[in-house]
Amino acid sequence: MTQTVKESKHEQEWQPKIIAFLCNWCSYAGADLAGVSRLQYPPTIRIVRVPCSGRINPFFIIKSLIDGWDAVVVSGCHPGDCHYISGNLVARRRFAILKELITFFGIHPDRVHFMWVSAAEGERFATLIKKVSKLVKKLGPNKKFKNSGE
Amino acid sequence: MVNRLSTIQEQNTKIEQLIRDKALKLLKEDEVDAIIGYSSGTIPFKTCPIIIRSEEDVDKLIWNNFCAMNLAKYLVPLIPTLKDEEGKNLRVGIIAKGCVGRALIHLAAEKQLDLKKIKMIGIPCNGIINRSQLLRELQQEEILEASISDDEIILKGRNFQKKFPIKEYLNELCKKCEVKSPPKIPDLVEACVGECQEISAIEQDFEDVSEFESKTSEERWEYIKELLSPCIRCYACREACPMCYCSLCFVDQKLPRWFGKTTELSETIVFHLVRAMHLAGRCVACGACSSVCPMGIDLHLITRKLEQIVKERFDFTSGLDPQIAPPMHQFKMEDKQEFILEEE
Amino acid sequence: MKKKILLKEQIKKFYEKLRENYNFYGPIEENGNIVFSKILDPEDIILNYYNSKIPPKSVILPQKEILFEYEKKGDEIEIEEPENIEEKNIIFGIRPCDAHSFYLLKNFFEYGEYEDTLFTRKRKNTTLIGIGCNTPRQTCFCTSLGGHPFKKEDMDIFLVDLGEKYLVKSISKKGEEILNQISWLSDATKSDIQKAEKLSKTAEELISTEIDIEKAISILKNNFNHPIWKEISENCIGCGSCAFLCPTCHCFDVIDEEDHYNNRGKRIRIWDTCQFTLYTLETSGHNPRPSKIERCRNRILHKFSYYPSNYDLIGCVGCGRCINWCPANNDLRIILKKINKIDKKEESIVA
Amino acid sequence: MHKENPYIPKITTIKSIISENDVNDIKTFELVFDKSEDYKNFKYIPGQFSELSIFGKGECPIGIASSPTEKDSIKFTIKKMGTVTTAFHNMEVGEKIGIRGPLGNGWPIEQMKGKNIIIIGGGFAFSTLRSLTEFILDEKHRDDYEDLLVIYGNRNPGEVLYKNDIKCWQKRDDIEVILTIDNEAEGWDYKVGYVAPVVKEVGPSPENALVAVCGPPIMIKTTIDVLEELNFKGVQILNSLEMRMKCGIGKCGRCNVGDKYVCIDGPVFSLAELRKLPDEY
Repeated sequence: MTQTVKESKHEQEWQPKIIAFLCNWCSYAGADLAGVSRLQYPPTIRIVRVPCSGRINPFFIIKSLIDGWDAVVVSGCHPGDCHYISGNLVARRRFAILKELITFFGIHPDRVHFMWVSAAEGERFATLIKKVSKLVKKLGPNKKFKNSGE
Repeated sequence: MVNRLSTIQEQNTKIEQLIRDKALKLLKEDEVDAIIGYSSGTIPFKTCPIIIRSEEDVDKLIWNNFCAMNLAKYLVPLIPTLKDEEGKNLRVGIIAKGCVGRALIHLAAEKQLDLKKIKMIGIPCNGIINRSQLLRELQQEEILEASISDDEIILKGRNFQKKFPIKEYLNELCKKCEVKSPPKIPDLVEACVGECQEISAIEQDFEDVSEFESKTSEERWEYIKELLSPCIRCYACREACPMCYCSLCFVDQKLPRWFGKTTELSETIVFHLVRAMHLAGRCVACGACSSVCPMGIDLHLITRKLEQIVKERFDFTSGLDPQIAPPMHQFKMEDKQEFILEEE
Repeated sequence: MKKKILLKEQIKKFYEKLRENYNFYGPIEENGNIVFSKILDPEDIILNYYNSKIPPKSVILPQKEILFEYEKKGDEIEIEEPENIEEKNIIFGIRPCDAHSFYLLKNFFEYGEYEDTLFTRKRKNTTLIGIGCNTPRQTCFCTSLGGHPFKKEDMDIFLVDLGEKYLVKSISKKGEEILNQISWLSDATKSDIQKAEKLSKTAEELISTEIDIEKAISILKNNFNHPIWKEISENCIGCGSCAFLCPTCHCFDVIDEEDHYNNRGKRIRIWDTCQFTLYTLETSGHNPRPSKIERCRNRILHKFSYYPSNYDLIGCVGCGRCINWCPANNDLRIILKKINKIDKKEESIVA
Repeated sequence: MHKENPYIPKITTIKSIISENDVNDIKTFELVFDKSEDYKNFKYIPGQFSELSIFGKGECPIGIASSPTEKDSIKFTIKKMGTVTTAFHNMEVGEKIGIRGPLGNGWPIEQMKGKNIIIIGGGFAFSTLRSLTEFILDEKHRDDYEDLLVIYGNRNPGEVLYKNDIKCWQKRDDIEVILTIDNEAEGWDYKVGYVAPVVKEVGPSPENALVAVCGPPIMIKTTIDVLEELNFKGVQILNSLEMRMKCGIGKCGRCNVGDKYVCIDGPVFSLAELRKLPDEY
């Protein structure tokens, strides 16, 4: 056999692994809508459904980075639309501090993203995930913590 | 009022006198059962926190620029030493430099203690000397005696005597401190004994923070790595911190075990990162964590960053008013959200 | 064997010779602290230090030590012994008090039905090249505990700093074998030896603290419920710096570290201390030592009562580290002196 | 030749899992050694414990519930409490468990010979007492001991462990079994009341007797009071202590009561010995 099997360039390219915590009432439905509407976005994210963005303990985010995820996405309802009235507003203060601190410690800010996606915004979800994937791809694998990169 | 123009040594003498007068008065008039203060230490640069219960012991109370511990720690309700035989909380007087006062007020804001049971003996603190910096500068010379004369600290060893200007060898946080005496609590004037000041807001620049932030991500990571690599996880920083009163610290949790407990660098960094996050809007910038670190790790930059975040984001300074809810206890619809990812 | 002389500029040569067969550990400066670390460049060795911040026990009882590793292969589990146990180590420049701590630790770890072979094997593979303390620290009190700034019995080779050179003496057979490998050491003169003796005397005189430990031990046998424990624990903040910097503290915690990606994992031990609440906290919520009073008491009693009664040794070497670095300045010397002041009469009332 | 690394566990496989109570938080695990020589070397007596480990989760000390007279396997009764025990409850038959032991001193079976044995247990702490009972009831050993009385108390009928074993014991005439529960319940034909009053009611004679007591602290305390009222001496009352342990071999330091380590000097202490130790357990 003379024909050599060439792996396509696409397969060789490094793909980031991104964990996404989506709130049950808006963002998860938004992601679902993106799927139902057959919108294309990169297969880099793995979704964890949570009741509310207020449920996100900052530990989840830091632990994900330690465990080797290349980036973390947290998405909730737009301010004012929270199913639990103010869960996302409580979360917003937490995320603000978390993002400032991890940046201060020298972890690249693009490793952690927060966004608001409503149940009707399938397209917005797809666009944002595309954007995140692109940013993280530029950063390369997360190797700051010992468990990562394997 | 302690004269601001006098030398540090003179100030210390006056402050010490103030402490003893007020303490004696409180004990004599049976306003308190015990007084927490500082007594002279057994080695240079150190003072020993002491709890006195009788008038005779008042002379044991001292003040100098080595009084690094934040005494508010001894009042956190989870520490049982200040209870009587039946387990009731004692009425306590506490020697309060600015940051001790702030810690007490913030603990009250978090409903951890009742200021009505406390007498804050306010003193105008004139800064705490950075022990690790001096030890580092003298490298392996042993210091047998450290004393304060005028505005200088005099260090004596076996065959040397050196003088250092105190002002340059204060803790970084003390150099930038704006709350030297504890804030006066408007609704509880009777709790404030001694010298307290009226203060409702602090204005300060955060040049040191922005300077650090102008470095690249990698440079900052390298700095943090270098800074935290000596950490031995003795948790002296946590135990000395008046705000670390959780009965079970996140790092000790087992179900689930969030973060590792070894001295691997990534695990120590995560510990300090998460601890910093838990102190956002709560840290009173007393610098006790750095002073007590046996490995000489100076965490002041992280403290400054915390101060900056809450000031600039939520316009809040911890420990000034027990009536104002701390920023992490509340939210506003109009909070800044520039960090939220948008399509363009 | 005859006493030899090692010139200070020969340290490099000495190191080059020995590092062929040994992991060569010595005191170096790291982030402003003196610690015992593997020497990569002999220029880094600092021998005129007072004492290291972290005790040299960390070389063979490191803060994190692997007990074993395992690999899951399908349904089976394969266990692997830790690797570095049989490596030969030299700890260079260790102080007499710390060398004595190795003796205490060895006695503890081999005591009883179960020998901690991880420690004892490592100890067997480790050679101690120690150096006398010409100027003990203000906080040193080794002489009260049967030690001496020039005590050489616990070492294999003993050095004395004579200014521009070191007087070298082999103490054990292990030490003699090492010195035999080094042919170029010159012989010590009579005046060198006399100078070393004089230094020893001066050093002893510099230690000002004197504590009657035997008395303290006998008092501690009966005063478990004495109010002194409340008094001395009052300003303790409950951190672990005293224990983590102590050359004789050896308690540890055992945890598993799992590597999900490779179906592997390891069981490790990490330093732990009786000063932490979690140390004795049971899953049911019951804690036999719930407050600082019990925990401080346990620390003192372990060293000065349980150690003597179990192993006939004192669990303290008088290095003064806990005194130097206690955040609350809870001075061990003062504690022992307070204990010694407990009145016999008072004792019987309390008991 | 060096001795073995004492921290390395032997590998066993779970042979069966039995749920012991109604709320399903106590299970008995039957373990079989993968290597027969490991089993041969695992010589234990009732009252000893083992360090069981689930790889990746950790290790915990558990009393051995089977008796050495039961061949081929060993049993452990585990209540779902913390990290490791919860992991145990998620295990299935066929999975691997690490085991180190046997550890600790165990019940003094030699000293018990020729004596009347009274076994008093409360709730979940009955496991090593089951081991002791089975050991004495074995035909090879039964003649070494005199009368055997078992008093076993629980909160409610659903909590009673080892129901099948107890049924077998009740059929025999060389053992007296007294069961009790705290409050009356439907279908319960035995005694009702706390253990201590039941002991008082039964009133065993202290003559030539040894008592093994194991249970929650309050039960032990009240039972000991009753036994002393009945003129039992401190040396006749045996207790099994619990402490947080890690290594199980007297090295990690946390289980000391005074100068004794519970893991190597215990867990069984007589009341007379305990009275000499500080009250820190």
